[in-house]
Amino acid sequence: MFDTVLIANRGEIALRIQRACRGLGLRTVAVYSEADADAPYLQAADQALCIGPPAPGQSYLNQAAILFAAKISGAQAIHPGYGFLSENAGFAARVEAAGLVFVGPSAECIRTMGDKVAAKRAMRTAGVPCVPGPDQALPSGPAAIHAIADAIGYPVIVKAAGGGGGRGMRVVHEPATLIDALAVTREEARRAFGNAEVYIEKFLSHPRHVEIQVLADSHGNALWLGSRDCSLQRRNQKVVEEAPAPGIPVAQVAAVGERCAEACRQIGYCGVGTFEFLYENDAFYFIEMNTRLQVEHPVTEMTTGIDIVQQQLRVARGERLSLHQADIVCTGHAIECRLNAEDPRSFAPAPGWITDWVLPGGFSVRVDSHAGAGYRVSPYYDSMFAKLIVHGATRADALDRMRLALAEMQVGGIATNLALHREIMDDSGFTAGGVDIHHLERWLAARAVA
Amino acid sequence: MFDTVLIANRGEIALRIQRACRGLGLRTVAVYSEADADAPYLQAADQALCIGPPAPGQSYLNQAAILFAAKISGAQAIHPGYGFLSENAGFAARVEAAGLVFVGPSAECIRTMGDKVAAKRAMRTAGVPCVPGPDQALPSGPAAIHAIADAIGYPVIVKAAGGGGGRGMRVVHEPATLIDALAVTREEARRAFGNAEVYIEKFLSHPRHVEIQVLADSHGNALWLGSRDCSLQRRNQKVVEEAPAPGIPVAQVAAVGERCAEACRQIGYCGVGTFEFLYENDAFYFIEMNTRLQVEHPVTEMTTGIDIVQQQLRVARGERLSLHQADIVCTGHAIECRLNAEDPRSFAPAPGWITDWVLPGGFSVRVDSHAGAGYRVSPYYDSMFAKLIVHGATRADALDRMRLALAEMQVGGIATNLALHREIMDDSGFTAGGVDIHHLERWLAARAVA
Amino acid sequence: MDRITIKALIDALEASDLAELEYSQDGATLRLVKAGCAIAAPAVALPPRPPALPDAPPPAAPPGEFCSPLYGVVHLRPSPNAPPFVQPGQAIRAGQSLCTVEAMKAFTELRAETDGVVQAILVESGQEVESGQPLFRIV
Amino acid sequence: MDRITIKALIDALEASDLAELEYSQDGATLRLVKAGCAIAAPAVALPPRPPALPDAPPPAAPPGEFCSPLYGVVHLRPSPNAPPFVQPGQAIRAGQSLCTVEAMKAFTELRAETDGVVQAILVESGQEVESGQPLFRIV
Repeated sequence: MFDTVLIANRGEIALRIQRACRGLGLRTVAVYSEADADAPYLQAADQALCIGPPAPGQSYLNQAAILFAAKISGAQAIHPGYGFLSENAGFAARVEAAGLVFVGPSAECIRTMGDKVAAKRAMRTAGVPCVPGPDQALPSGPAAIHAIADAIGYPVIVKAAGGGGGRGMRVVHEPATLIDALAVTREEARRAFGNAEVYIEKFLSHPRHVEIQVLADSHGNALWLGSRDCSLQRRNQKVVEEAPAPGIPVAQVAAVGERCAEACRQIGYCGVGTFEFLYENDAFYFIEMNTRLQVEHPVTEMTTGIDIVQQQLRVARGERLSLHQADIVCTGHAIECRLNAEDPRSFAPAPGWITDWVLPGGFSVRVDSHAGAGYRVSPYYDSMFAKLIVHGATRADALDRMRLALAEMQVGGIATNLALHREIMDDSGFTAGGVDIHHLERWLAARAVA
Repeated sequence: MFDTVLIANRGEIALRIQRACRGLGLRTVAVYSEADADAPYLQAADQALCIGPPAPGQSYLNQAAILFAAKISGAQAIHPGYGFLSENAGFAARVEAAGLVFVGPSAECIRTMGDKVAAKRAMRTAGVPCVPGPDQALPSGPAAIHAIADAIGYPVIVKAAGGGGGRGMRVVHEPATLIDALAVTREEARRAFGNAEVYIEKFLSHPRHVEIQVLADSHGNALWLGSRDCSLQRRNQKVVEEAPAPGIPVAQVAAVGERCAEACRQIGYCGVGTFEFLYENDAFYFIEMNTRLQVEHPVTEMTTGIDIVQQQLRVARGERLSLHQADIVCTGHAIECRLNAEDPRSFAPAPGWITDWVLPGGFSVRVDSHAGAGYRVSPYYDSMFAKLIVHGATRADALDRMRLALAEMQVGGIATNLALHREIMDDSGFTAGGVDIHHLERWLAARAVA
Repeated sequence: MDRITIKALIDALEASDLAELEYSQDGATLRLVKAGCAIAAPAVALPPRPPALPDAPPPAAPPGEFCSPLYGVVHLRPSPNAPPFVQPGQAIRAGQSLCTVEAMKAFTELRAETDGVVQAILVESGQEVESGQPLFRIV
Repeated sequence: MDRITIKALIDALEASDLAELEYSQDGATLRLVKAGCAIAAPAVALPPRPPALPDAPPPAAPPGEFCSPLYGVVHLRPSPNAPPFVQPGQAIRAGQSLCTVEAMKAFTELRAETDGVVQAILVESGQEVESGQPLFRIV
C-alpha cells in the first residue's frame, strides 16, 4: 500500500493532513501555489512542489499539475483535503486511472452524492429521513409539478440537483410563482453547475443544521461518530460548530446515526463523510452528504478521542477499521470557532501580515492553524487562518473554556473576527443552545441597528 | 465560600491556576516580584500586586507580604501552586489563622507528611506498602541501630526525616560505615532542615519512580486518578513524565491506588496530592507524599479528562466531590516534556529574551506556558519555561505525537533542552518503557563519552 | 572620552525627547542622532518581518494619489471582456467606480472620492497591490 | 583616534538604538551610520522587543574588558561575610576566580583568562548583569 501522500491543499488543513501522515509514518509531498511559497508548513513536508500561480484555477484546482506532481515525486496517494478538488468526481476518477489512491470515496460515490436527487434516493433506500418531496426528476407538465408542490405543502424550495452548500435554490410561497421560479432556477443551475436538473422539497423555515460524521472502510464496515451542530452561520458559511448537537435525545441521534452508517454500507462508501440534516420540530431531514473531510471535524475528534484524519488515511490504505460502534463514546462537549481575517463588523476581507500572535493553551484547548507571527494571510484564498477548539465536561464548561481561550488569543496586524466570537459566546440565544440557522444573521442585524 | 483567589506563585503554574479560577468564575489576585513585573499572565488577573524584589526570599517566599496582599485585595483564599510555600505547614497555619482558605490540605496534614518518619507510619497504618525499615525514631545505642540495619539487609540508606526531593540522604553498603554515616547525615539534616532526626531504609538500587495522584474532599471522600511514571530524571529533577506508568498491571496499580485513597481518608486529607513510590522487582515502596499540585499533573488530566486544578479549587471551597471512583477511567497514554532554558549538553542555565516562538498544535497537543515571543526568561527562578504534553491512543502513538510536537516547536533567542527531548524520544531504552531512575544519567554519561 | 562616558551619553539621549546630541570634551566631539524610527533593527535574529509597507491604514497619501485600502488583486475592468472602468485623461465624478480589488473571493469596488481627471493609472490589471499602494493619480 | 576607540564606538552604536554616530577628536572625524537602519519601523504595533543588548554571545569584547558570559546576578564575594574575590589594583593570575554569576539557582564561577591587574570593577555585587556586559577592566 502507499507510503507517500501528496497533499493537494493548502493552509490549516494541509498542516492537519501533514501531521496525520507523520503520525502514521507516511512520507508527505506538499504542493503549493506561488502565493503560498513561504508557508511554514511546507518546511515540514518531505518534499514540496510548486504547481502554479496564485489563482486557484491554475494551481490548487489544476488537476494535471497535481497529477504531474504526484508522478515526479513518487506519491502513491493524493489527499484532497476540503474544498478545491475534494468533491470532484472527475478528479477522483483521474487519480484512480493514474493508478493512485484518492484519499476519499470512489468517484462513483462522489458522483452519486454530488447529484442531490440521486443522493436523496440513495438515502431513502437506506432509511435515512429526508426532507418531504420526490427523489425523482420532476415531470415536465405544469399540472403534474403543481400536484407535487401541493402534496408537499407550501412553502416549498426549488433546488438545483447539482448545487449544494447553499447555492442554487429558491423559496416559493404560493402556487402562482412556482413555474416561474422553476424556470429561473433551471437556467441558473445550467449556467452555474452545467446541470439544469432541479427538484422540489418542503421548505423548512427555522431549522437547525445538524450533521452526522461517518467513517467507513473498504471491507463493508461503517461507523457513525456522533452529531455536530453547525447552525451558527452567516451567508451559508459556518462560523461556530459544536459536538454533540445540544438538546437532541441521544437515542434519536443514535437512530439516525445508524441509518447513516447503513447508507454507507449500501452504497459501498469508503472514507470519512458527513450527512447533513436540517432539524426542525424534533425531526431530522437529510439535505446532502459531504463526501470528504470537513473543517469542523476537530469537535468530533475532541468528543470521541479519535484522530479522524489518521483513520481516513488508514482506510484509504485498505486497512480494516479496528474500532467498533460500541467503542465510540461521546464524552463531554466540544466547540470550534473559525477565526477569519475579516472585519468583525463589516466582514470585509482583511488579508495581510500577522505581526502579533499569542495562542491560548492549557487544559482541553486545541489550536489548528498554519499561521503565526510573520505569516501573511493571502488575498487569494479563504479568510480562515485558524480554528480554535475547546472541550469541556459539559456544554456550559466548554463555553467557559472557549471564552477564556478567546480572551487569551491575540492576533495583531490584521483585522479578525475574534471580537465577534467573544460576543457570540456571551449571546444568551447561543449559550442556551439549539438556535436555528438564521439566528446569527438575525443577531447581526439586531446588533447593526442597536 | 471564597470567590477571590490569590495566586501565590509565578510562571506557568500561576497561569494554570488563573485559567482554572476563570473557568469556575472565581476572581483572581496575582502577586509578583519586581523581576516578573512584565509577565503577560499578570494582565489576565483581576488584580496584580507587587510583593517584593526578585529574590524569592523577599517575594514569593515572603509570607507577610503575601498575607498583606490577600488582605488589601480582599482575596479569601490563597493557592500556593508548587514549590515556594506550597508545602510549608507554617504558612498554611498562618493562612488559616488569618481566616483565609489555604488551597491545599490542613497545616496538620502538611506537617505530618513533611516528617518522613511520621508519614511512613501513617502510610503503614493505611496499608500503603513502604520501603523496608522502621517507621520509628532510631534508638540511640549503636548495637540496636546495627540490629535494625542487619534486619533490613545491606545496602541501606540513611535519610533525614525532614528531607525530601532527593536531599539529605546517604547510602551505606556495609556495617563498618553505618554509625559514621548516621552522624554525618544527622549533622547535615540539622543544618539543612532544622531537624536532626534520621531514619534507615532498604536501599533500592534500580527502582522506577512511580506515583499515584489523589483527590480528596472535606467530606471524607477520596479518589485516586491513576499512576504516573517520572523515572526520567537528572539530578533528582524530573525531565519527562508519563501516565500511566508503562508495564505495571492495572490491578496492581488499582490496589495501591485504593490504599492511597484510604490513607487520605484516614488522615483527613483534603485537596490534591501525590504518593511517590519507588517501584522495583514488581513491588511498590512508598517514599513520600507531595501535599500539593505537581508540575506533571497534566499527564493525568489528559488520561482522565479531569481538570485537576478546578477540582482542587472546588474541594477547597468545601464542595463534595461529584466524581466517584468508578467514573475515573484512564484512557490512552500521555507524555509531558519539561522545556528548560538551559544548554542541552552542558545544562548550564540560559536565561534571556525569547525572540522566536512557534508552538505545536492540532490533535491531542497541549502546551502550558507563560512565555512567548518577547518574554524574558528570568535568571532568578526555575529554568522551566513551558510544558509540552501530548496524548495518544497507546504509548507508541503518544511517542509519535510527542516527536511531531517537538519537531514543530521552535524557540529562538535562548538555549533550550528541546534537542535533548528529541533525542530522548528516540532512545530505545525510554521508548521500550519502564526504565529506572538512573537511566537518563547513564544515557547522558554514555553520550558524553561518545 | 572613554566608553563609559559614551554609553552614559547614549543612555541620556535615549531617555530624553531629544533627537540629536553633540558633546565636546578636551577637543573631542561626540554627536549622537536618535534613529528616526523608534525601533531600530535588533542585532538578534527575529522572526520574518513584514516589509516596509504596512497593511494598516497608511499615513495620508500625497494629494492626487488614490490608494488601495486593502491588500489584494486589482481589476481595472468589471469583467475580462468589458471596457476599463476609467482611462488616462478621462474626467471622472465623485462616486464613479475606478476599479475592484479582489481579496478572499470578495470584490471590493473602489470609487472616486472627488471629481477630477485621471492623470495616470499606476498599476496593471490582475496585479497584486498592497494596502496603501497608489493605484491612480487623479488631479 | 586609535583602533581601540573606533571599535569601542562601533560596539557602542551596535548596542544602542541609535541610527548614526559622529565622533571628532584631534581634527579627525568619525561618522557611523547603522546599516540595519534601512529597515524602517513598521507602522503597526509589534510585540515587545528585546532591547539592543542581545543574550547571544556578543562580538568579541574590547581587549581588557572581562564580560559576563550569561544573564544573571553577579556576586563579587564567595559568601556575604567573606572578602571579595578581587579588588581594584590587585594583580591576578590566569584561572583565578573573579566573581560568580547566579542564574536559575546555579552559580557560575568566572575565572581570569590571563594574568593581569584588575584596573576597575565595573559592576556592584548583587547587580543584574546582561550577557556580554563588561564586569572588570583587566590590564
